[in-house]
Amino acid sequence: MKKILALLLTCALAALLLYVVALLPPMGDADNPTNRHVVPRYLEQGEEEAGTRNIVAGVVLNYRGYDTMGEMAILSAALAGIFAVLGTGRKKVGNAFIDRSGVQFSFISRTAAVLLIPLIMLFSIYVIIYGTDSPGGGFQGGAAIGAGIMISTVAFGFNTAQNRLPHHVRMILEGTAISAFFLVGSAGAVGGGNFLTYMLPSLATQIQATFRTAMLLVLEFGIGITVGVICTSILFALLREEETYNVEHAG
Amino acid sequence: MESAQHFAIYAIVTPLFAAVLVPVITLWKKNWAMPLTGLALTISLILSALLVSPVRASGYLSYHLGSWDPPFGIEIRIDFLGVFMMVLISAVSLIVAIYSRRYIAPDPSREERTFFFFGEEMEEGKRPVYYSLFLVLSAAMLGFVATGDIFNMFVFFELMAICSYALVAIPGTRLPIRAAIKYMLMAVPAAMLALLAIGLLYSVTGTLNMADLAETIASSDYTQVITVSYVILVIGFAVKAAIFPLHVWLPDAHSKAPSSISALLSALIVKMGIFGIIRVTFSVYGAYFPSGLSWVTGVLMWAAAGAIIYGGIMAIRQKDFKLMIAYSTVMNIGYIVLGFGLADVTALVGGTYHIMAHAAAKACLFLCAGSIISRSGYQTIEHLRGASRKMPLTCAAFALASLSIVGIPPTAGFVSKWYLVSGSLNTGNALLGVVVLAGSVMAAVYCFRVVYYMFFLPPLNGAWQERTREAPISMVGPAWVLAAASLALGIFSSWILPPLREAIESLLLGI
Amino acid sequence: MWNMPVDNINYAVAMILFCIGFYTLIMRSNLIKKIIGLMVMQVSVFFFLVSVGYLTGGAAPTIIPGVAPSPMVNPLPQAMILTAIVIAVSTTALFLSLALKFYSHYGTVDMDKVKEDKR
Amino acid sequence: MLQTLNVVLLILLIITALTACLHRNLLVAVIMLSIFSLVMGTMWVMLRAPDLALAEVVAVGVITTTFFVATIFRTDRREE
Repeated sequence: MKKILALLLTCALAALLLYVVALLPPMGDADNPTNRHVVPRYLEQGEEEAGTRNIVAGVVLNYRGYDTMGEMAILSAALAGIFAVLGTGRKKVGNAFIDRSGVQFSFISRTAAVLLIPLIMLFSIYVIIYGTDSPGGGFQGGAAIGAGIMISTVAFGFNTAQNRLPHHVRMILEGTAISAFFLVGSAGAVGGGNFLTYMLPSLATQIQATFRTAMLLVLEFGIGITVGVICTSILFALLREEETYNVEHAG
Repeated sequence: MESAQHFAIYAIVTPLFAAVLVPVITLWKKNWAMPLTGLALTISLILSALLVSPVRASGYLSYHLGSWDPPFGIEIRIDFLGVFMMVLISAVSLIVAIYSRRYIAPDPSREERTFFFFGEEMEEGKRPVYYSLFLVLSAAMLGFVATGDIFNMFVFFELMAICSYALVAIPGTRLPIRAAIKYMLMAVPAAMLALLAIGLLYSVTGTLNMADLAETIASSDYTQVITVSYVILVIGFAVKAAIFPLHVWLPDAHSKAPSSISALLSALIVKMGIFGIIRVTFSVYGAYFPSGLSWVTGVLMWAAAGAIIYGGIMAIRQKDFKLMIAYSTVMNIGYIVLGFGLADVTALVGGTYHIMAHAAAKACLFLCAGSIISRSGYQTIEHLRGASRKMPLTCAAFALASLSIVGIPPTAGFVSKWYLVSGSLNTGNALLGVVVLAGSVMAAVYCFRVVYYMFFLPPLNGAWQERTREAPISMVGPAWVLAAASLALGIFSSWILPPLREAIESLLLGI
Repeated sequence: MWNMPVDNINYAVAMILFCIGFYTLIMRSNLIKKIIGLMVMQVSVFFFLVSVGYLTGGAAPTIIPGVAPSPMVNPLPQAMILTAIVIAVSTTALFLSLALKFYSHYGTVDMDKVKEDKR
Repeated sequence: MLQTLNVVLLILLIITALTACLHRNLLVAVIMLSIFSLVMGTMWVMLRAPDLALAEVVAVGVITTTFFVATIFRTDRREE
């Protein structure tokens, strides 16, 4: 019964969605409303106005920087939520299944980690710094940092990784992005513009562009650090086995 | 008024920044979490309150983030309805934050009994997390009502959603976890539907700014796509708003969460879904509104009537105290949606006023329930007999707020129901007016039963003997403030109703 | 009415993926499976939006100095999706932690195996 | 040529998504989800969205998959 109902619901949804999709303007057509209305300004003046050659980064950080602030708040809130569900894990020593798995004693995994991690870190820092001029940016680079730390966690064991990046250090680093947005935004408001204005009217004209580049870099690094650290913290929280399970089968 | 333009954005980002500071500061100063939360929310409240007069003077307030002109950057656009919601959100959040102080951290020196979260206390490490999430939640709601950009609205919607899932699950025991999972299983797909709708809308208009969208939609050829996107968007918000057939997650989530969070969920978060529907209907799809989408409002109207009847019946049948209040929320959501579904100025004024009336009264009921449950450990209505002998102040606040839920004349609930009934008579739906009145009767049954038990019956055998003490002042005080507010909002309703009516009229006409 | 342009095959596939995810979400009782379905749903919405932003013959929206400007694809949906990906990852991580806690209470991640309990 | 590649990738997307949703072994399903997002990343490179392709592959293909694997190792590996 439930199965049939679910199938019917899905079919109804599929019919509705396919119907509406068939009515959409053809994909990739230059005359679509999407290509005519707002976007031409981004593409034509983006480099000059927003200060980024990568227009996507310009939209993410400059035209729609407020969304990015919300996005970083979501990431922080998700981490806080995971702490709320699984406990904060302030204790120094934790337990994790990867410590018992024997992966970390393997020569291959350690060598691979030692060779890979510097490359991953280099790549991520490159992606962050050149995020405004080439594909990439704070989020991608930060996620790559997180991936690097994950590899080291697997290769060197959970406790080693956790002691290298202790709880309070992560706690401080996690707020970097929001703080950066708050401070950079306030700088805009104080300097005569609006919140998140980078071209401050009160500055001299010749240093405005430099200031904007500096602010964009601060934001990129803030986002990168936050994303990397939060991914690590989430992984640690998911791995840590602190409580003894009292498994009761309720069913 | 040069600096006044920044008030709106700082009302939003101050709690967000404080949310980052709270866990860091509590690494060194354990007791600073609550004062910092209170400070940030007070700043938000003051800034939102200062926005009222400029918004009233100019109709709406527009703030361009990053100094980009609206269709290109994100715009904050606050009309009177928005500033009304901002003041409501920051005030209720502040009151609940003050209540939370002793609710989540009982004072051991006074030998307070702790029956938090159904018998288990919150571990100390989670307290800064609680305040942090609380602040982000307030900031997200403020951002949600203030924004004038539809994708930004989605971002804040998700931010709010993530905080509320986490806060429902914060006790970490069985039932809250299950309630949170049930909540997420419905709300996350709904949010994805909303994103899909925004995508559809974007693909035929090419803009994300609401005012610009309204103009583009009015002249667009893609009528069916726009209608379908409206339906999907409304479904997405309706799950969050727990409108009748989609309310399944609500009773569990609201009754199993910590009581302070239940108060916030019932008073504000479900209202955000309704606010979202109102906002997109009038500010985005305004060109289609009265004629092209009348069947959607018709469906919503009958769903609302269903919610009133179903919520009332289920609330009467409940034995669990908080579950009863949660079903009462299902019913009151029905009233607010009814005001929207009737698509009439009077009814809509009643509906929006009911947002505020219900926020004050329901938050008070949940706070009182939290005080009683945390001090006594009793959760069923049966055990409430004779509660007033030990906790007179809490029970009196509960009784006062019940009056507003039922809609007895001097309270705020009466005003909004009066408008709803006259609105339904205006539009020739006498049956719906009868439903509203029947809802009041059912509310009287379930509320006054509890009040009767509290005040006029002797305690059950052995109950309420040693587990006794009136809740501390920081828990009784907030409940009384809310109870008094629900009375004052009824008495002084003539101060708020005229500007609200103007705002609704300008919404209906299209700004 | 049903003259779907062949170009819109991407949209159709995105919607089919959305429905696959949705069906998994409501039919499977296993929580991890539900989360996988949710992830498929989310990614399919992103796919739809990226396809909306495509421009035939357009280049990636990055200005390369010294190269003559050519038509570029729409950067706005890409910026939106970048935000939405973060949202998807956060939601999934939170959901996984809830599933983990559910397992620690009940010893299973199967929603149907757990009866109602009143505690 | 590009059109053909597009269709092949679309078919791959549907196959991987179906496998991820239907396979009883959760670990296989999760790895399929990872492959799904890799194919999606390739698709997005074809749609001229390299930023997104990078984000999708790193965030969904690597990080979310790691979270899934961490959860699955601590819970049941098979779906009954």
